[in-house]
Amino acid sequence: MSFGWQALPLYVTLVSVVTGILVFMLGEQRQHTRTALNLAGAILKLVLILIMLLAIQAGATFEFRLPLLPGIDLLLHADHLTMLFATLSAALWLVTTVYAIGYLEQSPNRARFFGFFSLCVAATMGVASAGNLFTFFIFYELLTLATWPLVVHRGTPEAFAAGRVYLAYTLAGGVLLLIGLVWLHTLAGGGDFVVDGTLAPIAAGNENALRGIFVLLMLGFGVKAALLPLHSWLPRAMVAPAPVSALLHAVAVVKAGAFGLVRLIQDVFGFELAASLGLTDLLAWMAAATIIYGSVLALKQSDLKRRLAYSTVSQVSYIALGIATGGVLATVGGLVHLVHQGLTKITLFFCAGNYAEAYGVHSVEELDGLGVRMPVTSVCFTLGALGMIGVPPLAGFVTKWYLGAGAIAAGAPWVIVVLVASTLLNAAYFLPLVHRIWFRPLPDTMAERADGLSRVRQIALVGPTAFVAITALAAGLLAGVPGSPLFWASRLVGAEAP
Amino acid sequence: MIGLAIDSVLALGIVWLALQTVRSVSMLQAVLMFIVFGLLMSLAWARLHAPDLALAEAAIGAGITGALLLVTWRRLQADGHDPVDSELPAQSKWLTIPTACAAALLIVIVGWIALQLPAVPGTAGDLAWQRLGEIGVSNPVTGVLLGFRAYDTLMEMAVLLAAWLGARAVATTYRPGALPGPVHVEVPLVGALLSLVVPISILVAVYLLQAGGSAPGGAFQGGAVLAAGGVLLFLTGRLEAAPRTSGLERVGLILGIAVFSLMGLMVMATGGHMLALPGAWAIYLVETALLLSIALSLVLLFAAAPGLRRMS
Amino acid sequence: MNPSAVIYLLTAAAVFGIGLYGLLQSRQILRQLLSINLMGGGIFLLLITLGGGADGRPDPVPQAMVLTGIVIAVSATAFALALLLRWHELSGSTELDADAIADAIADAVADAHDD
Amino acid sequence: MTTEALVGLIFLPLLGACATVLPGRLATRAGVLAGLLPLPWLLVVVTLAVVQDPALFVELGGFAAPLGIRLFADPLAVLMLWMVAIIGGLAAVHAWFDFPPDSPAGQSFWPLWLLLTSAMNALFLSADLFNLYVCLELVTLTAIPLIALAGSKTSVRAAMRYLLLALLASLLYLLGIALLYNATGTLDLYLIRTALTAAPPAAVVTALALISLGLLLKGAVFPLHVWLPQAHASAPGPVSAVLSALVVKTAIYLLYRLWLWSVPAGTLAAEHALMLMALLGAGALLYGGVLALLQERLKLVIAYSTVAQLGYLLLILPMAATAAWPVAWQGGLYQLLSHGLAKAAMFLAAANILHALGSDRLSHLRRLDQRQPLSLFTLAVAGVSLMGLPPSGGFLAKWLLLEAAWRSGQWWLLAVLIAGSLLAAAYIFRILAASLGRDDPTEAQPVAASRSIPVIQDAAALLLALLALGTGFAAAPILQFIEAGAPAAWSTP
Repeated sequence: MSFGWQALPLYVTLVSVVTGILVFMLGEQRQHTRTALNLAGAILKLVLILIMLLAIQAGATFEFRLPLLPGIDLLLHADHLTMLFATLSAALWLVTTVYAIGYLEQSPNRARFFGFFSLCVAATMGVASAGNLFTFFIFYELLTLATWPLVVHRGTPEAFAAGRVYLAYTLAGGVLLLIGLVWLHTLAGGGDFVVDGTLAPIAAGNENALRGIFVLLMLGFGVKAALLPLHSWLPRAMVAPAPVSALLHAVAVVKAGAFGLVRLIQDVFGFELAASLGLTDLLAWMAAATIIYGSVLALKQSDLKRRLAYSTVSQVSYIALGIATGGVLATVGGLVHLVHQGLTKITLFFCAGNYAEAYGVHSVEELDGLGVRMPVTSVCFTLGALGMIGVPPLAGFVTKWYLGAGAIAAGAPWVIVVLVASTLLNAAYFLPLVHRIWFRPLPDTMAERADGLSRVRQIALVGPTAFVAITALAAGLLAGVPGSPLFWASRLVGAEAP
Repeated sequence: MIGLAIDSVLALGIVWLALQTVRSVSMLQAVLMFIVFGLLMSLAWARLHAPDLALAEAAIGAGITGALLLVTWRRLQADGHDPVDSELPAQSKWLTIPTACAAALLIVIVGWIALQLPAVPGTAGDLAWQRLGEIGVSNPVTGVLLGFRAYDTLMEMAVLLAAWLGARAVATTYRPGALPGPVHVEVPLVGALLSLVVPISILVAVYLLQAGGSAPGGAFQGGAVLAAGGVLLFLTGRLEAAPRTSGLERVGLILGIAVFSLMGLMVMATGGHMLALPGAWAIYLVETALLLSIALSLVLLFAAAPGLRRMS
Repeated sequence: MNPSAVIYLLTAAAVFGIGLYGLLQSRQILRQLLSINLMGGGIFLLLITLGGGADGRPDPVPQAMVLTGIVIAVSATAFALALLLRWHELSGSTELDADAIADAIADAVADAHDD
Repeated sequence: MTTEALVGLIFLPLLGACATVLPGRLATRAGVLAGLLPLPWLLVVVTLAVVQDPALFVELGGFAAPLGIRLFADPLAVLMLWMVAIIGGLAAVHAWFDFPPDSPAGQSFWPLWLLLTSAMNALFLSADLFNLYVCLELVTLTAIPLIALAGSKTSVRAAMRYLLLALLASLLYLLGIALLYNATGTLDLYLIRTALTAAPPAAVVTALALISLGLLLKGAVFPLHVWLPQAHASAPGPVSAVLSALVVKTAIYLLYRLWLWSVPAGTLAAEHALMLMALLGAGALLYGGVLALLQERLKLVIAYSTVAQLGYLLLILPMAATAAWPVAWQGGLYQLLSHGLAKAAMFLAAANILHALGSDRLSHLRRLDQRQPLSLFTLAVAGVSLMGLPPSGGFLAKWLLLEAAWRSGQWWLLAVLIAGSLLAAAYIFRILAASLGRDDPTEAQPVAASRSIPVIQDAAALLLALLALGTGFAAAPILQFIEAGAPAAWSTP
């Protein structure tokens, strides 16, 4: 146990915890202090992560280990996967904080909101830097705890109903995970995350036990990753305020689940072992089914946020699909989608929030002609939608390209069919929205209404929206440039995969 | 043969009285039956070669408990009604008799087996007889209570203190000043009787205390007898309830525990064993303190008042 | 085997059983306390009988235990009677109602209104 | 030093209680401080001694067992003593404000509190079955008046019911002791083990059954729990905390001592008895959990949660006959510890809420995050431990229990453990959801503003909750300490 420089992942996590606790202690009234504190926390965290990035480039390693039980440690470390997820969440936290400050202006219970918001990010950080499954589980469950108050934040009966569903799913998932973990622990002890896993030596004779463990863990992670049929909490959780939706969908919750699947295949079982047990095929099929199913359901939604939610259900499974397909290209595709989907989807949710705040727009029909009224938001929305569809050269295209190429390389051409079908469906539920925004006339009722957003809020809301949209755009356009998400994902696989 | 006959009659009497205690419709009758039950039990103790218990049962089991039950009954039926059992639902009545019979049968069977066992060698009781000399008293029961198992006796004093504290706490919670009314009826000759009985009870108590070392008796029996004197004074109005516990009473209540523990701690501090009383003098000293605390606690519990004072 | 011991054994068992019956069948707190004291008496009797009381060389340890038990019984009874008086004062009743759950809910509602 | 420290743990609170009875304004304060403050220091001495020698005996009066009474300290006893010192201590801090030593209420409260502390310490240290009977009675006769101190009709009723059942339980225990003494000639918990093998099985089995029945009744083990919820819910806050965290555990502790120390391993159909108790524990876990979910008052939810959580402590028993026993034992004791801390925190927080809002009905808790933020935070943190979510002591306990159930192949235990945790999550989140609710716009008036309560009372509750959380990180040394004194697993025949 060392509390020095080595323990930086711990401190990065604690920054958000401390921010959260201080925000709770400040109370409701001290708005400016709270804003300053939130921003300071977010910036400090981002800076620390950038320092870690540079240090890792220079060959430094980070590790914090605390024995919890005999043979079980709390282990926080920083490998390349950690950094990919951590950087994404830290950056998006900062942006979302700015957005949330604007979004929640004048609304009640902001101290509570920002407090749990910070704890939620702390849990995400812990998930990112967890060095073994036990630690991962701790932060994964903390994430459940920290997000529940955000889901029920509005305090309406619908919010509490959604909260109940959310808890029922996530706690049940937690139970599956826990059982899987106990099983794994009794079989193999509490091994750390290591590339290609630690289970290969004990696989002989334990195949069915390992399959059972994998399925339990996969389902446990699948709940948060909204894998079919464990997804239905996600659309309901849309009752939460927009920044929460954005964070839940783009960064924290669904990504934690997807990230868990990545860790499970790459660092616990190892792709070879998982594939030889037939487990990757299982995951790939589940992911494929989710992709298609989510897209079809998204098509049917008339509520904008619910349409986006089903889109998330669909899109997050690209990550699982990429990992489960295996091979360098598909893995890169899956990992880079972790970032691409995050950036793109947060853009779309910010836009949806802006529409709702400015004109009370919630359903798809109400988008008619808003492009004139809210040009910046609408441009961002369009970029996000096209990115999701995978129009070249946007981020979504990069993902799909790699996934497709990887599928062929890995001998799984059926994946291409899924990708094409999904792309068509994506287009089918996103393009009509873009069409409505730009090419339908503004209804008369709308034309008479004054601008819905105050000047300050315009900056606080539209600014972050534009920022994430541009970042998403850049991630796609500049995918070949060193430092891009694709660059990192490739390095990750190239440097560490065999 | 005569002994067996006495035992049989005694046993039948005890069982009959126990039945009456639970079966009497009148609660007053039940309480009275219980008191007589206690007296017969005390005879049974005598027959079972347990004279210490006979004294304790008569003084405490029948005497003080009986007085407490009677005075409570009196206070409960302030509206003139003897509390009577209301009818139980038939269902639970069905279960009670078999349960009770099964319990009794169980005890008979186990007891029967136990009685037929050969004596276990080296029991705590055998050792107590053998090592009685180390304590400095010749009554083995006193030896166990103040010597070998002195710790039990000390904790038992704590139980008595707790009972008084608990009774005071529930009686006076948030209603300071509410005191039970006098329950006595002044009858001619009571004064003369009292002037005889009270000194006698003190004498008996002192006798029991000092006899406890070698003969039946001891602090508990003596304390109960002394308490009986106090109860009489209260019943006849010589003492009345006071709204506060006086300083002297407070000291008296804890005297037994305090002297006993401090003596034990002192022995330990001077290199001995905790609670190993250094000789007979120490036993008598501790017993005197215990006696005073027991008597005072019991009288105060009887009076159901925080304290007592002379009738003004 | 000493016949007196058998007699007292049977007595002890009977008294315990009668006490248990009284405790279970009565709803009067006072009677329940009497019954508990009866049960205690039965146990004390058993302890002394098994401790060789009928044989002339009694074991002093059970005697000391019973003496302690008698004092504890009177203490517990005294406190229970004080509590009973308090209960009577608060509720006007000398029994714990069979339908205590319904009552407890009523109490809870009343408390909430008091507040 | 060790002997003095052990004796001091019992006698300091006892003499402190005496001092609080004495006249004089300072006597009560002095008695409380002298009776409680030194306990942790004495415990440090005892703990260090037990680390050296995990089975410490002290012969009182210098008489060896079976003649005399021994005190016995091992890791289990020390763990319980620490709980008394910490939970009892923090609850006393909380009580200092509701029962100021100078007030009439304080005059009633503190002597009983100190006697209760002394009685629990004595109970956890005693090695003598009859002495344990006296200790049990002392615990009962101090705990029950403390419940009645709340003064309400409900509390007096609950106290009366508790008293009658506790007296019955004591008698069953005493009857068992009488039989055991007759069969073995000894009352020493640790000497009796060898004597029991030679004794007639019928008498011993009956005795063990009677003692266990009495203890199950005192320990409010399902279905003998009926007295507990009202008693724990209607008592004053600090009393509720100590009742749920410590007092009911005394009976469970004695069950452990009896079955795992006194009964020779694997004899006397003990496996069946342990399995039966585990089934009762499972029943408690499920029944208590469901009932907790149905309650409308915060303190009743917490009290039913105690009924449920006690179940875990019995669930470990059948694993004594399996290879998973060391893990099960650690899990059981960790549950004992973390539940005690979390439950005491919740009861103190509930008391604060009751004080501040004048009600603890769940429907009155809305907007609690603004009215009593610290209390809500305490409830949430303690709740996390209670549900067994990480990071908390409760989580580690449940992890160990799950691992033990898995290793021993007792799949039904696994299912019960999971169901218990999910039920706990359901009733805890129900409280939290009620606390975050908004004012109902259809209701005529919004909920009343809260009265302020001393910050120390909030802090005492919070500290306990944080300790429950903290045990989630301090398991390694504690488990190592516990391991040294674990009762040996039964070698399976």
